[in-house]
Amino acid sequence: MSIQDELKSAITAALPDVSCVVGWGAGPEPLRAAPLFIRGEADLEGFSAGFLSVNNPALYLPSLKGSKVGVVVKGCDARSVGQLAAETLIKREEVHVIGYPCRGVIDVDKVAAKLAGACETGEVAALREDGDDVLLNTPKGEVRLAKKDITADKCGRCAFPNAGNADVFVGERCAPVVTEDGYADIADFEARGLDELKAFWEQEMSRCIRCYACRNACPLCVCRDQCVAMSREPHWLSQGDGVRDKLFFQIIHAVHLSGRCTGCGECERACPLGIPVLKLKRALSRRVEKLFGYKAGGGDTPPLLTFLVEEPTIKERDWK
Amino acid sequence: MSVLEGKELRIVGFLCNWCSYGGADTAGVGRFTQPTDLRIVRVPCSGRINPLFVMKALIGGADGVLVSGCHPRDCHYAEGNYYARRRLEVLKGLLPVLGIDPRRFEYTWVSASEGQRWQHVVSSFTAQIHALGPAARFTEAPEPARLGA
Amino acid sequence: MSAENVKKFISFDALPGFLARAAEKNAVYVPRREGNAVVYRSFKAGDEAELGVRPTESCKHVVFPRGEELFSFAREADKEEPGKRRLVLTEASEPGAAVVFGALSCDARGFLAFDPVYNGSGTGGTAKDSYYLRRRNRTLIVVKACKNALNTCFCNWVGGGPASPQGADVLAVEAEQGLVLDILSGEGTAFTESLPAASEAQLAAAAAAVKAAEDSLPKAADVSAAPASLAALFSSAEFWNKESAHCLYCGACTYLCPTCYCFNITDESDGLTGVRLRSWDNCMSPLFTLEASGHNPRPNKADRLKNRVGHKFSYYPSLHSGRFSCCGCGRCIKSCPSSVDIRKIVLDAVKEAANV
Amino acid sequence: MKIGVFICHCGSNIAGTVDCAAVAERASTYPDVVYATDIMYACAEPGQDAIIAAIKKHGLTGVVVASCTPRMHEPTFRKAVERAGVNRYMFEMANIREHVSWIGKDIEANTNKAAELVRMAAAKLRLDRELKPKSFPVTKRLLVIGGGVAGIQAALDAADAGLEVVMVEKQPTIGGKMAKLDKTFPTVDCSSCILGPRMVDVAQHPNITLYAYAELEEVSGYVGNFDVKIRKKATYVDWDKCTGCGLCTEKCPSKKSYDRFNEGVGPTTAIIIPFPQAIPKKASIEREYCRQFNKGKCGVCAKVCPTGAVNYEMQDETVEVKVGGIVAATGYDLVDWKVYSEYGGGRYPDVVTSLQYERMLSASGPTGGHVKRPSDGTEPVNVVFVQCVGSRDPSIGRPYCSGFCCMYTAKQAILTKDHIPGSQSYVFYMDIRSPGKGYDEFTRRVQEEYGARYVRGRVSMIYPKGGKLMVRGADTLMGTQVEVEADLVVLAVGAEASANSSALAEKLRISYDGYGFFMEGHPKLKPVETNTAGVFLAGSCQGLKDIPSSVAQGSAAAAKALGLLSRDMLDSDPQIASVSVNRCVGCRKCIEVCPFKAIQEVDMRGQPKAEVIETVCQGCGLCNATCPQGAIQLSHFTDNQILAEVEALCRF
Repeated sequence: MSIQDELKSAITAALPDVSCVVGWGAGPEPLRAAPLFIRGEADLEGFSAGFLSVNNPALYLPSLKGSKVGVVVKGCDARSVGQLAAETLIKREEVHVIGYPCRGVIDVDKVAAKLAGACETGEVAALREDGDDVLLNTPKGEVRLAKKDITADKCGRCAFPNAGNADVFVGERCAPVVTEDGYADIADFEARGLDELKAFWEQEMSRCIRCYACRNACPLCVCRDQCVAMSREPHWLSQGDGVRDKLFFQIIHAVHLSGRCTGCGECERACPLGIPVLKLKRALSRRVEKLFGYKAGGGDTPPLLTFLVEEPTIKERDWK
Repeated sequence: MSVLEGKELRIVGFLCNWCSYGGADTAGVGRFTQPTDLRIVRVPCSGRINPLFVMKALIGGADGVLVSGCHPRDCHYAEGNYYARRRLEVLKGLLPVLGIDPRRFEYTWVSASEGQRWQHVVSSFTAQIHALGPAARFTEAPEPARLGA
Repeated sequence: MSAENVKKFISFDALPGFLARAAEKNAVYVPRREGNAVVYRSFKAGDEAELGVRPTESCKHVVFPRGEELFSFAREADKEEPGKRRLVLTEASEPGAAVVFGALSCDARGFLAFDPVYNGSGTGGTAKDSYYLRRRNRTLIVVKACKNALNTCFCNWVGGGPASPQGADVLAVEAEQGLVLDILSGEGTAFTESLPAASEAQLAAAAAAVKAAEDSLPKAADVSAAPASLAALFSSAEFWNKESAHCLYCGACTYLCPTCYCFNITDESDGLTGVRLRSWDNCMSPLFTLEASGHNPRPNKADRLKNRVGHKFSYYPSLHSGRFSCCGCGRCIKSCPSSVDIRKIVLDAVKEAANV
Repeated sequence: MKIGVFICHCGSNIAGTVDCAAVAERASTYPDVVYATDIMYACAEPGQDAIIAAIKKHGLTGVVVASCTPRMHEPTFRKAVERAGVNRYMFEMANIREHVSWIGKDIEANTNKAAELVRMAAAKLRLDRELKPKSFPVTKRLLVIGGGVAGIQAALDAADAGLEVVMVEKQPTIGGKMAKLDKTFPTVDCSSCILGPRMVDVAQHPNITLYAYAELEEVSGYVGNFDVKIRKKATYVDWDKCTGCGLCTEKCPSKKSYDRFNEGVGPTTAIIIPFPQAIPKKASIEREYCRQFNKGKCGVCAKVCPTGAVNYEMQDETVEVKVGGIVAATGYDLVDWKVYSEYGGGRYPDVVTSLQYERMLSASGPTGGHVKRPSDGTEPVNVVFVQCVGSRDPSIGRPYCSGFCCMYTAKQAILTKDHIPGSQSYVFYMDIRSPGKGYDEFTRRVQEEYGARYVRGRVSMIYPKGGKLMVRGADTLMGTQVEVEADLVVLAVGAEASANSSALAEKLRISYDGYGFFMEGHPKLKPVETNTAGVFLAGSCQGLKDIPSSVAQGSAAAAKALGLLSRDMLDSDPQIASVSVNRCVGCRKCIEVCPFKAIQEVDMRGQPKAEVIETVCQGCGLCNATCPQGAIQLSHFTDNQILAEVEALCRF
């Protein structure tokens, strides 16, 4: 049986006990899938998991709290499920987790870069997977691209490709791409220097339209309707279009996620203007990992909700 | 409000009421001379300090931010400073990636009896900020100057 | 064809110089590539306009800024009577003239959905939004016709097309290493005065390009039943829950939409001075209909998505002579992080209503 | 809102380096400020009256006073505005004295800084809301930690006034250091004759429950309602059965135990009653010396005990008590003088501490009141007293004066002469510190009547020579080196905060200084209060003091506690957290971090929500900083208020 079929059987098996299973189905264009809510076997028809399964279905779990639901997850999605459960934002026993080995997902922006000059991604009429490659039907003819060249950055540093906490796991577990996330990207980014980074964020954030897709795509942003980004009480942000306020929202998001972010990258993927907002969160994750050895998603208490009387890793300045 | 041109830089302090604010009082009672730049926001406990207050000050134009609370084990509220320590220590990781010099933010512990320590902390932090000079302000222009232009 | 309607031509080589000259007089906005996005930026000499890849955002912010200062205010103390405060209001400075060069046809048509709301025609002339109108009247739009359709395009469903002249001052069609410019307004005439007339060959190439673009669009679906269908499904929670299940109710769709015109007004003040700010609002936001009591008549995303689709394809047309408040640009589909497809919702609604 | 601003000159304390009129003028332009003036002494009666008059005249709804630290006069001004009908929380202070005028002399900078601090205060005040305290019931019971003379005084005063008192003493007997003293200065009257009856009063008082040989394990709760856990250490003797007959101590074969009460002057048994007047007069086994525990066999005490009270299986026991207030009276310990190798570092048996000497002088002590050299039991002739051993010595981190050593040394010199008429005392001193009623006269008497020879200078070395001790030091008045041949050397060892005082402070959530002494609420105005409501201080735990001062503080602490616990209900501080139920998403993060368990989850129409237990919340604001959406806000220190202060400074 193919993984797809095995997953379908696993979903079918789960359906009687759950109100729905969240997975992926056909999207509005060939390069994009859409989250799929499977409520009955009829919905299974469009189901597919694989290279296009970019959305993190854990996003929907807190809003489905209160009834048992199923969810098909990639390794990174499973980390989100783990973190939500660790924070009691979902009840783990209310979620039936179906895992499968994930070998990476597409980054449409990378496809766009590959196709630049030839056509836009929106002109791709069909996508077909062929082993390690994909074949794209474009107005300029068929284009073959290696998957590794168009796979999301997060997949290149994936240490958890197999949902570790799955109730049902389908297929052969695959080897992690790396064993440790070295945060080399953040080190390189920081190496650009303070002046350049400040200018970088001014430039990037000036594109922000304050749509909050970053926030709403984040599975761990559970304040949602009550987010301080729009509230007046407390009044952290003006509603203006200035770079400072827009950047400050990203700071809020990053600080609220410090010690919680699993690095699923949905914030950055969701941004319609392509602002690399994950960088801020990764900078904090790197620090949290260094200080507390904590990788979000493993199920332990988030490090900022607890403490040690003696912090062996915190070297305080002695002001001598 | 603008700083005293040429003399001062904008330095914001967040101090817990019980220890560090008291320590600053003790320093005052002892007439321990200090630089004039620092403006103190009094909060009940260092645990009250949302790291975002620090960021708000830095993004809003502060040249330096200093947080001070009770020494670990001596929090008036038993545990507030333990949480503060973790949160503020983590926050330091965010500054460089934003293009803010991490030396513009420090946190420390000063007890109500440590007037002299407070004088020392304020003097050295202020000197540190003056050595860094005024912080570059984040623009409010809708279209910032382009990179590489 | 009258003399004024002579089509002009500008080669791509001459374009930067032409735009630079225009930018000396007006603010000129052109699509520019930034990172993975294409956004409208004010043109500066030496810039390269991105006229190939379609802009990620619409150009509506040129006329309808994301955050517009309406006026500023200050409370000034009286020297004689220190306890007294004088409230001093200062109107925001008048915007200058602006040119959008390289807008999509859909973007220009988007303003046609704004106009009846803000110019008073939709209300019998009683409510005119001077802040909108003063920018609208001073903004010249040069549309660059699309060469082909994207997967997400459906302008032909709602009365548009890749080279629709509606709402444009100038319509530019790519031909022969340049642009053939169809002048559609007096302002457009003035703007293109310095340019030579297009040659017959250029005109023929342009016409062929328009034909090819139009042919690249799949046949339009019939959405004439949408207004009634959506009205019929107003109370169908099941339908809207299903359609909105994967929606994550951010504002990307509405903020990228050329026709979404809703705004919020806030005072941003430090107590002494401040500004009254008009900023974009969007009906997908939970705050959009939140009442002061805490009650929200649209408490969940299904209600809000219903409003967004219903407004565009039912309520708005019922108020504004049948025109959909949608220009079919497809940005809401293309940029939706969770792949919500408004076309599917409208068609599902038509189908569902027919079954009811 | 109508804000009035008052800039206090504090005489010249502020006005000397701040242009107060200029600050007032700038303040008059601030948001909502309708009245601003400078004022000579805001806290004095005319100043308060002026504030009240201005409130009435200008219809002020909020007041900013820029003066000294709010830790000093915030309550004063709050009362003042309340007298004028303004809610006491519609008030803010700008600290322009301790934080401005006293720390710099640059008038331009100070004036500008003062004006900005006023701006911050006004910005915060604009967002203040009227707050009303809630009442909660009080547990009318007082915990006294430490059974020395200060604790005894506090306990008796409180108990006599009708309050229930729980006393916890870590030793098997109360009495503290005073019980070890033979006589007291300057009257040279018998220490145990003064203290003994007071100890008995403690034992017999119907309102006092005594837990001796017990320690404070944990304190939770808050003023009026502390929950205290006391650990009763195992004594291996059932005190309900023990009659204090002392038979066990006579028969105990383990006779070489360290005698804690007698400071190791002579050995004692493993099962002990510390001294004849001990309260409670009960036996306890010092496990480390007991053969039953060390060798697994003996059992003599159990066999001889007529009531069968000995129980080798006894375990520590925890008692939980609810109290309304706490007096800490944990006293002091002696500095470890053995760091001074020049004094032998403990190698010379005839170098003793003042407290050991006190035990030798005591008729109930191990030597029966006979002064004998520990080395050979002979009576000394030349006795040398060395003062300031471990006091006024920055090199060992004890730069302070212990305060009472000059006086007790004089007393011991007098007693030496009384005990051994043929003796000669020498006293090496740095300065004689003898302020106090009859004190200086006392130090004169010891020299003039008792012939003690006072040498002003430090001792540089003590070394043995032929059964004697050579004491070498400087006589700075004569400018010469002196060397005295001593039979016995008594070190006036300085005192320090008692061991583990910092750990206790942490349990009580009170502050302590760098030496471990507990911090009083205010050095002048709150000498026995702490910054933690309901916790008071008595005796040397707050700073070293002699008996009269300790007793006075004990009474003062009792008076403060009585004042607090005389009320049936207390007003809670309304500066506490509250939850906006609309905005709470029930994520439980606040519940997780609250140090006081003051937040609980409640169900609101099927939705989990946080709820603050108002009387338990202490107002730290940790929850506020934790809640990502700011649904829980600390009144008077809300996000918006702190943001307003920040933005008053950082908005350009």
